[in-house]
Amino acid sequence: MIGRIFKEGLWTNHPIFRQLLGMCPTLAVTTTVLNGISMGLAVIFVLFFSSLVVSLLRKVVPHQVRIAVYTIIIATFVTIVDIFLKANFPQISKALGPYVPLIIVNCIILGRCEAFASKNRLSLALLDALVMGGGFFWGLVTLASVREILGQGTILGYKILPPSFNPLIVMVLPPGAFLVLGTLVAIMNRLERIK
Amino acid sequence: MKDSLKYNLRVIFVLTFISLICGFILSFVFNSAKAKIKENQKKDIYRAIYQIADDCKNVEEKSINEETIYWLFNDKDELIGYAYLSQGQGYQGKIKILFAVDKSIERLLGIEIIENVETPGLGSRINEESFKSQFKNLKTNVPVECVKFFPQKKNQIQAITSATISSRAVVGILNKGIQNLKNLIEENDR
Amino acid sequence: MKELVLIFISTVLINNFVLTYFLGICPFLGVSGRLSSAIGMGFSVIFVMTFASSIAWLIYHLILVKLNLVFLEYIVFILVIASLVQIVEMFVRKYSPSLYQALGIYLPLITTNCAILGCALFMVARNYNFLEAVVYGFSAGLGFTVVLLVMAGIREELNYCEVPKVFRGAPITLITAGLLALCFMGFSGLIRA
Amino acid sequence: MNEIIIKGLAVMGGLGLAFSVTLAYLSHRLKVESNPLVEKVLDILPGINCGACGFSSCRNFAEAIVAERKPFTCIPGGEDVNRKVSQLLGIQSQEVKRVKAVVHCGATKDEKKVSSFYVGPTSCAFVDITLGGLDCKYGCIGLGDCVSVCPAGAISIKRGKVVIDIKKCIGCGRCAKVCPRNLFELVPWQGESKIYFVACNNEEKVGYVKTVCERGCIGCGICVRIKDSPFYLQNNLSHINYQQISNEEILEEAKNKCPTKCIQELNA
Repeated sequence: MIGRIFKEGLWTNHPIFRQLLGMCPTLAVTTTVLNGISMGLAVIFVLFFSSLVVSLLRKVVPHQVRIAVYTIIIATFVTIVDIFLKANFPQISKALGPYVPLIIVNCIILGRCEAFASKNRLSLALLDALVMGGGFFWGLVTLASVREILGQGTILGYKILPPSFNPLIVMVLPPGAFLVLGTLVAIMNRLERIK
Repeated sequence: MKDSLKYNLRVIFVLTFISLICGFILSFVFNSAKAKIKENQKKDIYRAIYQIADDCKNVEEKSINEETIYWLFNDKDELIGYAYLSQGQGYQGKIKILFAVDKSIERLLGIEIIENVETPGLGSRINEESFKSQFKNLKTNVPVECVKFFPQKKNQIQAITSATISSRAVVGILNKGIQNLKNLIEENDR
Repeated sequence: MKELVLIFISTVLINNFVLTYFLGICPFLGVSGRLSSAIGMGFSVIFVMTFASSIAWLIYHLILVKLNLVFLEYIVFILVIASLVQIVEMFVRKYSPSLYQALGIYLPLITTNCAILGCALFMVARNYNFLEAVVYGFSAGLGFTVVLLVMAGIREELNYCEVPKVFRGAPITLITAGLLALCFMGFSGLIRA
Repeated sequence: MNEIIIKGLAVMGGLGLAFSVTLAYLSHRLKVESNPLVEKVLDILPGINCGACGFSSCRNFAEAIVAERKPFTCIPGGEDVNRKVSQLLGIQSQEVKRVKAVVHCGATKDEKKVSSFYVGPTSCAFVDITLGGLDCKYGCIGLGDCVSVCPAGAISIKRGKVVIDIKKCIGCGRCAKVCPRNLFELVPWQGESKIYFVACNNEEKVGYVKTVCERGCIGCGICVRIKDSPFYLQNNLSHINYQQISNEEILEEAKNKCPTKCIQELNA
């Protein structure tokens, strides 16, 4: 069971490349690697704690309002992250800007709460949250690295490509996000087929 | 029928209770972080002010009509100008600009970008010195203009290549801010 | 009036929610497979977005700002949206069963549509007044619908194309969306700031 | 307790209460009187909306049978579902014939001859009207229109040949509706482990058949001449009368005797 959770979360059922969940932060904040890392960490945090609470509350919440209750819980943790970033890491908070609140409607979190945390016992739900968050994290970092290297010739702000390299501006613009993600998903498909 | 009433009561109870708890936690967290957030924002603004006006040694805050204006003083405690935070819509989101003018509000001392979420590598280059320094010593009696190539008039600046929208937004926010500041100072003097 | 028209055009075409802000991508990828379901989803979104944006405006300005509780905005907005969607669903089901048949399955999906929350938050961040907020909500929904329909049309044709195997399904959809986003960037010169 | 916490509590509590009360009240007021019977019937039905019953969804079907109380058939559900629903509604249970789909073309892509290549939309319907892609004008084009409509995921294409998984097939007949060459037939099935079928649909004479396919039925009649054979010839093509099958061995024999090996079997 535990092995399966790891394999699914990090590869076969990868939240970004396989399930195509949580697209809006994925595409929007991956213009630079730093943004990708911070968004990934924020998502792991929120996912972990909302899974915790949802798993504890799973028998109490009436069916009819469960989505409302879950989103409220998620929103609370997101606001905490937001306040925390504003107070302690103002630079990151500025960069992530309006996308922090959108973690609330990140389908991964609601999806995992609904599909896994609300049906499984606490320890498994927490593990699943961490692994799914980890999968999301490496997806974000990969996407962000490709876009930053091709779009600006830098990684984490350090120049790594020679100055003669002419940055592909489109990569940091919205269309680039779609194109890179599409190609990455195709590469994942290809790797799957080799196996 | 009784069952459905009971169910409804449970719906009401759970939803209210959870909102209450969440409300409490959030208020608590916010309350404890409030001071720090304020301090951070203040630090940002002060750093920008000292960068723009290097002979400024002392800053006083004053609010007029619920808007904050920063009065800048030099080491002899003479008023050298004002700074003001203006914000507006950029290409992707909010841009916040801090600018300073001399005490007669005729000359711009400079601008600093406090906050922006423009595209990295393009719009975010409004944060670069080469763009910001163009605003130094511009006259404020006519609105600043933004042109794509080779500024010729005194009140023109050159936009960043392939980020015309962000550059224009900065200029627009600046002009609006100068107008605001003039009105506020006038009101204060009266 | 000029302001309203500007908001309308810029929200529908220039700052399209899906293609420039990446909001509402999940339903955009999910239901753009067939034109008929795209129409249903699109209209539900317009409907809910207009409502949500106006009610969120009222609550934000009449309660949160007055009491200095702006930091509660996320949680309040999400509460508004979740409840609103459920209320709308119940109303539609009661008073227009045929509309319910058409929209029914899409309504619950909307709660998790980030475009709605994004719309409420942007509307607040831009200091719109009430009328502007309503127009903004409506045009954001319309922009979403327009892109969704265009995409669904393309994807229906795409079914009959020879796509390399690894690109079938999601990848080709994403790349199509990328090209669509490039096209929509052409609109960005439409309004001079 | 300071001011912000109290205000925050009041606002959140107030809003939560307001919305939940509204929700609860409206859900009470706006309750749609749906017939509980329909829900019960819907629970029993397979819920795959296959459309074999002639209704667009299982819900429509359930509403119709609850309203009319007439005997009905739900093919994918089989006897079990039909008996349960009939009992629930107190109507005469009708005997359900369980059917499975077979394809009357069993040639792989190496066996089918192709003299003109087809380039264009990947859909059997298109190929059928352009006459390209396949020399045999009766045979399976193999682009999988049937695969995409199958609600049970029972159809796959292996080496250009349609393969049906009997275990998965629910007998809804969607594949038969979509196939432009009418290659599918729904044949009765009572739980046998094997279903035999003639894997050819070519009604031309032997000369033509031989030029387009190695696997085609040439109408030789060997299968028909076996004693008690359920096979019969029509338009140079062998068919099986599934009502007359007396014993599986005859079918096995016919399969082995067929010179072009176009009598094939599906294993359950």
